[in-house]
This record gives sequence, C-alpha cells and structure tokens, in this order.
Amino acid sequence: MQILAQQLVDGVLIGLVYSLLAIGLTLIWGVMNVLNFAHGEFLMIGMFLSYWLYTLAGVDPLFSIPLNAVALFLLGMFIYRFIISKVMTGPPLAQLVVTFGVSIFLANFAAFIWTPNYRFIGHTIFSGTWHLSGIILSVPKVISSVGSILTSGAVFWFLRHTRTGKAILAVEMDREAALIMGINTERINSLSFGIGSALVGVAGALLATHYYIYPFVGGTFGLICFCIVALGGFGSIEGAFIAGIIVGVVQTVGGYLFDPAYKVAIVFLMYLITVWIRPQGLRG
Amino acid sequence: MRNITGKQLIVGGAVLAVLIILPLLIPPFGQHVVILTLIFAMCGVAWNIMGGYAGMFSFGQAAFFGIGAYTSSFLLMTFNVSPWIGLVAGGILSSLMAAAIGYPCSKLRGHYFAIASIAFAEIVRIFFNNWEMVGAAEGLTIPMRQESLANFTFNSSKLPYCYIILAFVLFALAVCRLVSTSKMGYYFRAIKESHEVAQVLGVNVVRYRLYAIMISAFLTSMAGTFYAQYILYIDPASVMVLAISVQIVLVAMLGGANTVLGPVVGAAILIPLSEYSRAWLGYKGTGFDMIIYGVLITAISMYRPNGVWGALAGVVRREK
Amino acid sequence: MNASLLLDVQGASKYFGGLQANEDISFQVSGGQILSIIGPNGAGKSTLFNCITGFYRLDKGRVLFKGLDITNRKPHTIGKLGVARTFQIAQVISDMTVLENVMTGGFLRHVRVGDVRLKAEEVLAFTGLMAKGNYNAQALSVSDKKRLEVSMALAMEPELLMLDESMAGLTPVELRGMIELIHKVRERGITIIVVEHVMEAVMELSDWVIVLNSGRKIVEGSPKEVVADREVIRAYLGDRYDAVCP
Amino acid sequence: MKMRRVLMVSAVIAMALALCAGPGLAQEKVIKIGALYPLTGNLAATGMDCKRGVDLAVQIINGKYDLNLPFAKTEGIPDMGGAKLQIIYADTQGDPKNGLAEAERLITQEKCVALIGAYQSAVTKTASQAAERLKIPYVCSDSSSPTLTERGFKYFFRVSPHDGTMARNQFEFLKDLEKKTGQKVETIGLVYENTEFGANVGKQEKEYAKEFGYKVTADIAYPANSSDVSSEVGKLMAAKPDVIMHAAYITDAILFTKTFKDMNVVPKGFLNMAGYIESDYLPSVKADGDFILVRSTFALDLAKKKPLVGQVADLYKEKYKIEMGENTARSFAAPFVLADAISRAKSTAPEAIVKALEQTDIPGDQMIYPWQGIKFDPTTHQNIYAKAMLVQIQDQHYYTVWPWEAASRELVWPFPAWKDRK
Repeated sequence: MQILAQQLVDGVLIGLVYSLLAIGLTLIWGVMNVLNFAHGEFLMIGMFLSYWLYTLAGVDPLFSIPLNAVALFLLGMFIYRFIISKVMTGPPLAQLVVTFGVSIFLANFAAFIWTPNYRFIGHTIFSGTWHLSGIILSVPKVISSVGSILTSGAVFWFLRHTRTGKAILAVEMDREAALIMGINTERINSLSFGIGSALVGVAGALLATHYYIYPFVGGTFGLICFCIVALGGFGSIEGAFIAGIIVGVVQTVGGYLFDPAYKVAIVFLMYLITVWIRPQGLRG
Repeated sequence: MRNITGKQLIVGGAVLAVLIILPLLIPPFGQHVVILTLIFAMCGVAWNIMGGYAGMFSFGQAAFFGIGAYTSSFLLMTFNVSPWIGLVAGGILSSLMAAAIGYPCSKLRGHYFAIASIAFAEIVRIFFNNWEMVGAAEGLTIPMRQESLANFTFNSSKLPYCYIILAFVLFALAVCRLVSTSKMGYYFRAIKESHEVAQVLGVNVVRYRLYAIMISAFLTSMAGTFYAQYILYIDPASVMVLAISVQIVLVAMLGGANTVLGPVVGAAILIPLSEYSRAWLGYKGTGFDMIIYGVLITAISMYRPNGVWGALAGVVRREK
Repeated sequence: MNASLLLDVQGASKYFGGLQANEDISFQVSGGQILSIIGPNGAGKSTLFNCITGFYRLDKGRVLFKGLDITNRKPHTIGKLGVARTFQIAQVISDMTVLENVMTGGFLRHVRVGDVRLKAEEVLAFTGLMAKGNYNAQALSVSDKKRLEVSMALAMEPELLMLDESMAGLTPVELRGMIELIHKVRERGITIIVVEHVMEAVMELSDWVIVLNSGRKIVEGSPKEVVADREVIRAYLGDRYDAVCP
Repeated sequence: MKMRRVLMVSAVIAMALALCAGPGLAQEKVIKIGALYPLTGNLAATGMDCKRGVDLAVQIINGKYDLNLPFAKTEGIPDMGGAKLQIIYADTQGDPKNGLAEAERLITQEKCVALIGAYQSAVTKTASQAAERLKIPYVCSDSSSPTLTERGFKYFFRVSPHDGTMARNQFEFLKDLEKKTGQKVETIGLVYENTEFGANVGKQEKEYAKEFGYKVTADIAYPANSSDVSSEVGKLMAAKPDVIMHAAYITDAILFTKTFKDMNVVPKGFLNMAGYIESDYLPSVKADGDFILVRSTFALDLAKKKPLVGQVADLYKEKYKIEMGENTARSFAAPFVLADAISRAKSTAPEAIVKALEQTDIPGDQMIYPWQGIKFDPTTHQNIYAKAMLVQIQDQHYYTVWPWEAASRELVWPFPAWKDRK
C-alpha cells in the first residue's frame, strides 16, 4: 500500500514534467497545425545549455531557467522563420516531415560538437529527499514539478489575460477569422513557436537537475509527448496539462501493478482507447 | 498519364534492363545497397497507397514490416513452413491486424492518425518484445538452410536476393498502378480530400480506408518477410522500431507521395545516400553522415515539398 | 399517397445541446419538382440538409425516400440510393483534374474506367465544363467550382439533387447560367431541392417553397403564395425581397 | 514530356546505382582488419570507447614498446615480414542490418582478412553471419550473448566471457562470500532492460540462480531508456530481495542509481554490470556509485598484481587523457589474438588463420586480464579461460574484490545504507 502510494506520487511528479513538455508542443500544434518532431531535441538543447552554464560558469540549473527560456525562444523563432514557415503553405506531409529533418540534424550536430558522451549535473542547490509520512519525495523532482506548475500557470494566464495571448488563442480557434480581425497571424505563428520552445527550455533546466544529459536524450521524451498532446486534444493547454499527469500516473502505477515491460504499451493502449471513443481527445 | 505509350514502354524497359544488369557489375556492398533500396522502395510504394492516395499518414508501418518478418520466420523455424507460404501468411496476418486497428481509428485524420499509428506500432513492438514464443527481446536467428529458390535462401551470392526484391517491387508497383487508376484509387483520393466529399459521392469511407490500409499492410509485410530471409536475424529492436516507419515515410515523401513511381525515386536517393555516407564517413564517429541526412530531409521538405519526383510530375502536368 | 412522391420528411427534429436546430419539420417532394427551402441565416436549412443526407442523426422524425425509410442511414448509403448533394462552400477534390472529379462520382454506377470516363465526359458536356476537363479542380473559379460540384453529383445519376446555396456569390451572368443549368437538370427528370438566398432564382425556379425560421417550418406554398404571405415578408424576407423585386 | 520523365527516372536510378561501385583501394605490407562498432547514434560514446581500445592495441603491435604483450617489442609482425595491422572501421549505428552490410563491405570491398568487434550482440550476430558465409575469421572480444558461440560457427571466436559464464561467476561469488564470512544470501532480485542483451543476461541469471539454489523474488524486465523508473524500483522494494542484479546500459544505470538512492533501496548488495562500468558512469553519479559491485573483465587496480596493466593503462591515459575502462579493455584483446594467429599461420589466408586461431594459447601474463590465458574451445570457439571478476566501487574508483586472490581492496558487505554515508 505504502509503495503504491509512492508510485502514485512519483507518477504525478514525472507527469507534471510531461505536462510542461506537452504544453509547449500543443501550443505549436494548436496554433499552426504543425507537429514538431524536434521537440525532444529542443529539450536536449535546453538541458545542455543548463549543463554548460553549470560546468563553465557555475550557474545552478535552477537559475539558468530564464536564460534557457530566452535562448530557446530565439531558437524556436529562428527555426520557425527560416524553416517551418517555408513549408506552412505546402502539402501537409512536408510539414510532418520537415521537423524530422530538424530533429535528426540537431541530435547529431550536438553529438558532433559536444561528443556523444553522457553527462550529469552532480550537485545542485536542491538535492536529497523529503520524507512525508512514509512517502519519499525526491527534492529535485518536486522542484521540477513545482516549476512545471508555475510555468504552466504563467502560460495559462498569459494566454487569457494579455493581448498577445488572446490573439494566440484567437488564431488557434479560427485562423481565417483572426486574419480578418486584423491579427498578424505570421507574427503569432513565430511567437507561438518561440513560446512553445521556451517552455521546453524551462523543462530542460528543470530536468537537468536530476536527469542524465546526452545528445540523444530527446528520444526518451519525444514519443510520449506526442501521445500526451493527442490525448489532451488538439491544441488544448488544459488538456495537455491533465493528460501529462494522467500519463505519468498510468505509466508508473500501471508499470508497478502490471509489468514494467509493458508500461509504455499501457499508455499507448489507453491513448488508442480514448481516441476510439473520443476522436478529438480529452479536451479537443 | 493513363495509357502507357510505346515510348514509355521502351524507356521503362531500358530502366528495368539497367536494374537487371547493374547488380551483376557491382560488388556485394553495392548489391546490398540495391537490395536495401528496393526493400524501402517497396515499403514506400505500399505506404503511398494509404498515405499518398488515401491521406492516412501512417507512422506505424514498422508493425506490418515486423509482422511479415516474424510470421514467415516463426512458421519456418517452428513448423518448417516454406518462407514463400510464410510470405502470404504474413501478408494476410498483417492485413487482418491492419483491419483490426484501422476500424477503431476510422474517424482519425491527419496528425491524430499519425500518432495513433505510432501508438499501435509501439504496442505491437512491446508485445513482441515480451512474447517468449517468438524469442521475445532476443529475437529470432533464422538458420542458414540449403541454398535454393524454394527455400528462399541464397548463401553464395546476393544476386538472387536482388532479383527477388526487384520482382516484389514490380509487383507492388503493378498493384499501386492498378489501384490508382481504378475506382479504388479515385475513392482513396476523394477520402484524402475530405470524408464528407467522399461520403456524398457514395463512398463508404470506413470500408475504403480499410482497403487502403490492408493493401498497404500486405505489401509492407512482404518486404518484411524478404528482410528476414535476407538478414537472417530479426528482433523487435531492429524490425519494429519507429526508425523504420519514419524511413518509409521519408522515402515516400521525398520521392513524391501520390505518384506511383515517387517512392522508388525517393528510396533511390535516400537509401544509397545514407548507406554510402555511413560507409564513407561513419567510421570517423563524428555523425557527419547523419547531419547531412538531416539537412537533406529538411531541405527537400522546404524546397521540393511535393517530393523530387512529385515536383517533376507537377511540371509535366502544368505543361500539358 | 401520391404515386410520384419522392421524398417524405415527417416531423424531423434535431437538437444541438439545448438548441433546436430543426423542430418537427414535415414536407413532401414529388418526382420532377423543384422545391426551395428559404429562411434567414440560422433558420436550420443546412441542418435539415445534413439530416436528410445522413450527416447528422435525427433526434425525432423520419425521412422516406421513394417510400424507403432512410432515417439516419449512412451518407454513402443514401447517395447510393439516389440522393446527391452539394455543399454551401463548394467541395471538390483539389488534387484531381475536373474530369477526374466527375469520374469519382461516376464510379457509383459504373465499374469500368472506360465507361466512367464516357459518363463523365457526357456530364461535363451537359454542364458546359468540357473545355476545362483537364484543369486542376483547385484552379477553378468559384462559379466553375459550383458547376463542377453539380457535375460530380450528376455523374452519380441521382434521382434527387440537393443544392446548398449553389448560387451564392455568383455574378449576374453566372447566376443566369446556373439557373439555366438547374432547369436543364430538371428536364432530365431529376427532382431538385435547393436551399437558396437569392430570391430571383427562387422565384424563377421553384414549384414549391417552404420557409424556415428558428428551426420551424412557418409557411409553405407556391412561390407566389409565399411571397404574398405578409408574415413572411414582414418577419423573414423584409428588405431582401424588396431589393430583388421592386 | 513523358519521355523526359522516364529519362529522369533512369538518370536518378543510374546515378544512385553508380555510387554503388565505390572505391576499392589496395595497399601492401599491411594486414587489414575490419572493426565494427556503433560509432554514431545512441551508443556512440560506448562505441568510441571500444574504438580507442582497438587503436591502442594496434599502436602497440605496430610500434616498439617495452611491454610484455605479444608483438609489443617489435614493429609489426616479424613472421609476416614486419607487416603492420591496419584497422578499417565501420559504423553500425547499432543496427543489425548495418552490421551485416558493413561486415560484407569490409570483407569484399576493403579486403579485410578478419573482423573484430560490434559490441552489441545483436549486431555481432548478423556481422558474424556475413563473415561465416564469406569464410572470413571473426574474433569478438566485446559481445557477451551466449548464443553467439552456440551457433557452431567455424569462423567465429570469442575471447571475452559470455553472460552465462559471468552470471555463473556472480553466484559463485555469493557462495564464496557465504563460505568466507558466513553472510547468507537467499533471495535475488533481477532487473534487466528488455533488449537482446538484457533479456539474455536475465535468462542466464535465472538458470544459475536455480542451479545454485537461490530464490528469485523479483524478475523485472523493463523498457530501456525510460524517462522514469519508479515502477521498476517500486517492484524491487516490494520484493525486498537480498541482492539486486541489474543489467543495463549507461542511461538506465545512472537513472536507477539515483532512484535507488532517493527511494532508499538498501539490499545486502548490488551486483550490476555493463552501464555501471562505462567510462561516463562514475563521473555522472560520483559518490552515489560507491559500494556497488560490478562484474568486469578488467580493473585498473589489477596493476598491483600485474604491472603490465598499469603500463598499458598509463599509455592509454597519456594518449586519450581519460582512464581506461572495461569496454576499452575488452576490445583491446582482439587485435592481439588475431596478430598472434596470423603470425603463427604465416599467412593471411582465412583458412590458415582459423586453423591458427584454433590452436591459440596465449599465456595469462601476456594479457591485461586476470585470466589463465586464451585458448578456444574446439567446438564452440569460446575462450575456455575467460571469466569475470567482481569490482566494487569505493571512493569513486573500481577496485577488484573477487576472486579473493585478485582482490586489491577488502570487500564492503553488506551494502552500507545511503543515509549513513558522509
């Protein structure tokens, strides 16, 4: 029972990190209908940024969050402006494939300049564990989850309460109508891509506190993120947030109760059953 | 485009003749590249039927590829059934699996379908990875048997493999052409445009989508069986992974989805490029070959979004 | 029972959440007639179309086609039975040529590609799109797209053709052409239901008009009767009618 | 127009296929050996470790060094007229189909007379199959799947111990431990990644646990490269085994170590492998790796008993600025074995090399491993002397602790609780 409760907590903790990753992805998907397969590689770059800041300048990953966000925001804008925007008017398949090219390039380029070696940030200001009535909480994981909640909340607030945010939501709902209303959809596209990438940058810094870092680490998170986004529903921020937690819990608790060998399969099966019943996802 | 002219026949025959003669002149590694190219050409043609024509962007073809590889190998190793029968059995099994997954997914389109197909393929992979009867994670090592066409085994030379897969590709192309010029092909393209339009035109969308998936699965599975007989070792990590599915999509897209020959051209560019860049640059361990590969995919998507062959075909259509 | 009764809608009702999109609508169409359905925006005209053609499920009521109950059948089944339709915004298959588009419709009744092509060419000659047979459907003007949509429907050899605002957005010249085409289609013995805003066309084409408002049928009759109906004029047509028929 | 299109197809295909011809260069006075490793992709870091091992071995064979290694003191192979070894590397990307293709390319195009490497057993399987078909000797010193030497191949030889031997050694250690200290172990928890490698290890461990009379209370196969391993560790915690045996590559090794610590998992001992001894492991987990036991064929502290090990390790460190590790050390063996066989065969003809390989008998003191020597079983071609030793991480270094006679430090047993440290 104790262990089951522990699994539940661990599931929520990893789920919240998934949520943050998925929100970035879903924002991009919702606004411009592009599935960014390079999302995991953006995360990898975020993690490496934190790593280098820590190694070369002694900056704790937690303090590299703002820098990460800005750097990834710029990277996202750059990639949108010079690559993604070029295929937006093309056939849908080209849009699906172009980000694959970017992802293969980024991972291997990272391996080229930083070597394929594995790295780990040993000691951050938060480490160790807390014990809460028998449940063990890993401090870096808790910090990551809190960071994820705060960031998600900030995104949520931004979208609902600022002019730009509302414009993004308007484009997400109806691109044509937004265009007629005088919203510069091109600007919104690149902004959303930037914001989506910045969120991954934040997630990268948070994960860097307790996760190994290497050029191909993106693959570990990429696939599950797509599943979460689709489960949450097309472009739905709340959907992605909730689906992230659900996937985290199902994976961890399901793996514990059933068989860890099938834990990813359980998540995918749950996804398939969900879209069978609700093709638009949970909140789509 | 509909009718094959005499001129086309001659040139087509010439291309074929080149393909038949060329393997005789090149070293085994070259033959291997030809074989691999043709395997992926076949998968690309198969993908094209469901993806290019019917608009279902499947990123889960590896499941069918793997089922084909596993079915024939399992039947061969357990019941000593000829791989040729396994080829058909695998195809049928793949088609049935395709129908079983295609039906619940019949409302999914675009990205949702893409992700659902990934999920399906991953479930199949994980299932095989834990299934003791088919070797689970250890995979199956197909014993080297007496060399003969009936055994689908050739130890001394790769040439027979070249010609068998060439015949497979021709078969797939014939199927694709037959489909694309018949009622089914028109209906697939209507479905790709929009389910509503297709329904109004009297198309049973669910059924025709299943046809597309099943034909595609059958052909992909044939390629899988061939792979197993050729490589003689299969495990879920090498025949059922996302990388295979992605490679198949890339081949079709870069060549030009929605054209019969596009995937063949795509494979002829992509596979030799990745094989030779690995052979020539890979030993340095810099990953330079993969960097080039990534850039190429990005560039083609940007500048030839209809694929290399698709762009040419487009030019031709406009000129008419 | 009228022997030539083709379509019989009985008490059709459709709700979206709490909203009544269609409430207890009944009407009948005889073979060879042209029926118009009019009403202000949001009156439920398109919903009714979608209910009859199987795109929406009816919550109450029945639809009989040639005496056969087609309520809530699948759209493609209804198409096969002889009901063809067009959409408010013309829907064509964009990566096909005009001829191929029409052929796609033709496959409903023919199997051999050669037969289908002959059928399609015949239809294109009939609708006047023959010259553009090799154009990419995407490249057509709005008017030609609508014409193409009608051609695709005709290739299905339907008994009932349902046109959803086929005349919206056309220039006066194009409008005349479309009206003529509809007349010609009727001469072939095909029954037609149109949803239309353009009153000029309604007046000229219709044998019978039904008026919807807020999901209910409020009046039906011959065009002249409907136009004369004060309630209709005042409440639902108002200045639009004045504009067309001064 | 159609004509032009068809011409384009032929042009594209012809171009693609023309590439297939490729360059085939031939040089004299060198003996070409092909080496397959995952040099790019997921396992690139490991592949590079292996490559460095091979490079160093070749450097020693070709150059003049005062080391008690075969051919160290002379340049090249004297019996072959001082011929030097040349390694042609090929990248497998960790994919079995590339293993096959590259092996064939190395043999037929690069004219390599023998092959080594592959690291991942799945890749070695297809690569050695190609070698067998083309009748070219294959000496493997870094793949551990037992099935490799169970296929009855004529051209395949393995220097390093396989998972079966190593699993057996692990249980022998547990028996020894009981004999020596009276510390009794009863239950075993197995956790392994569900890949060709992990599943094989798991299978062997289960068999030997049964043979040696231990109870397996947890048998957990899990997907490699997971983003989170809470459920796996949770299952282990529920089973509370005395000893945990974990088979994984480095990514999971790091993640499990962290999770074991966070969840305060304290069995009597960890008997792990592979990822736990890769060169990036200790720099990543630092002191958290302490007291974990890892099965190995090599450790730097062997130098105390065997000066040769220290000399080689110093040479390595001088060249690459990093410590020599297990993977490097294993891959280091194959070139010597081949050079030895070629020298005795006085020929590079495949049949002659195979014949010489079958008669290989390299004494233990000419190697950097704690084995009695290298001698291949006549039927399986597995090195009959190969076995594993156990190293324990202490103060962030690997120290040999078993077999007792090879130990350079006292074993710390049971595993000290996490909270009692520092």
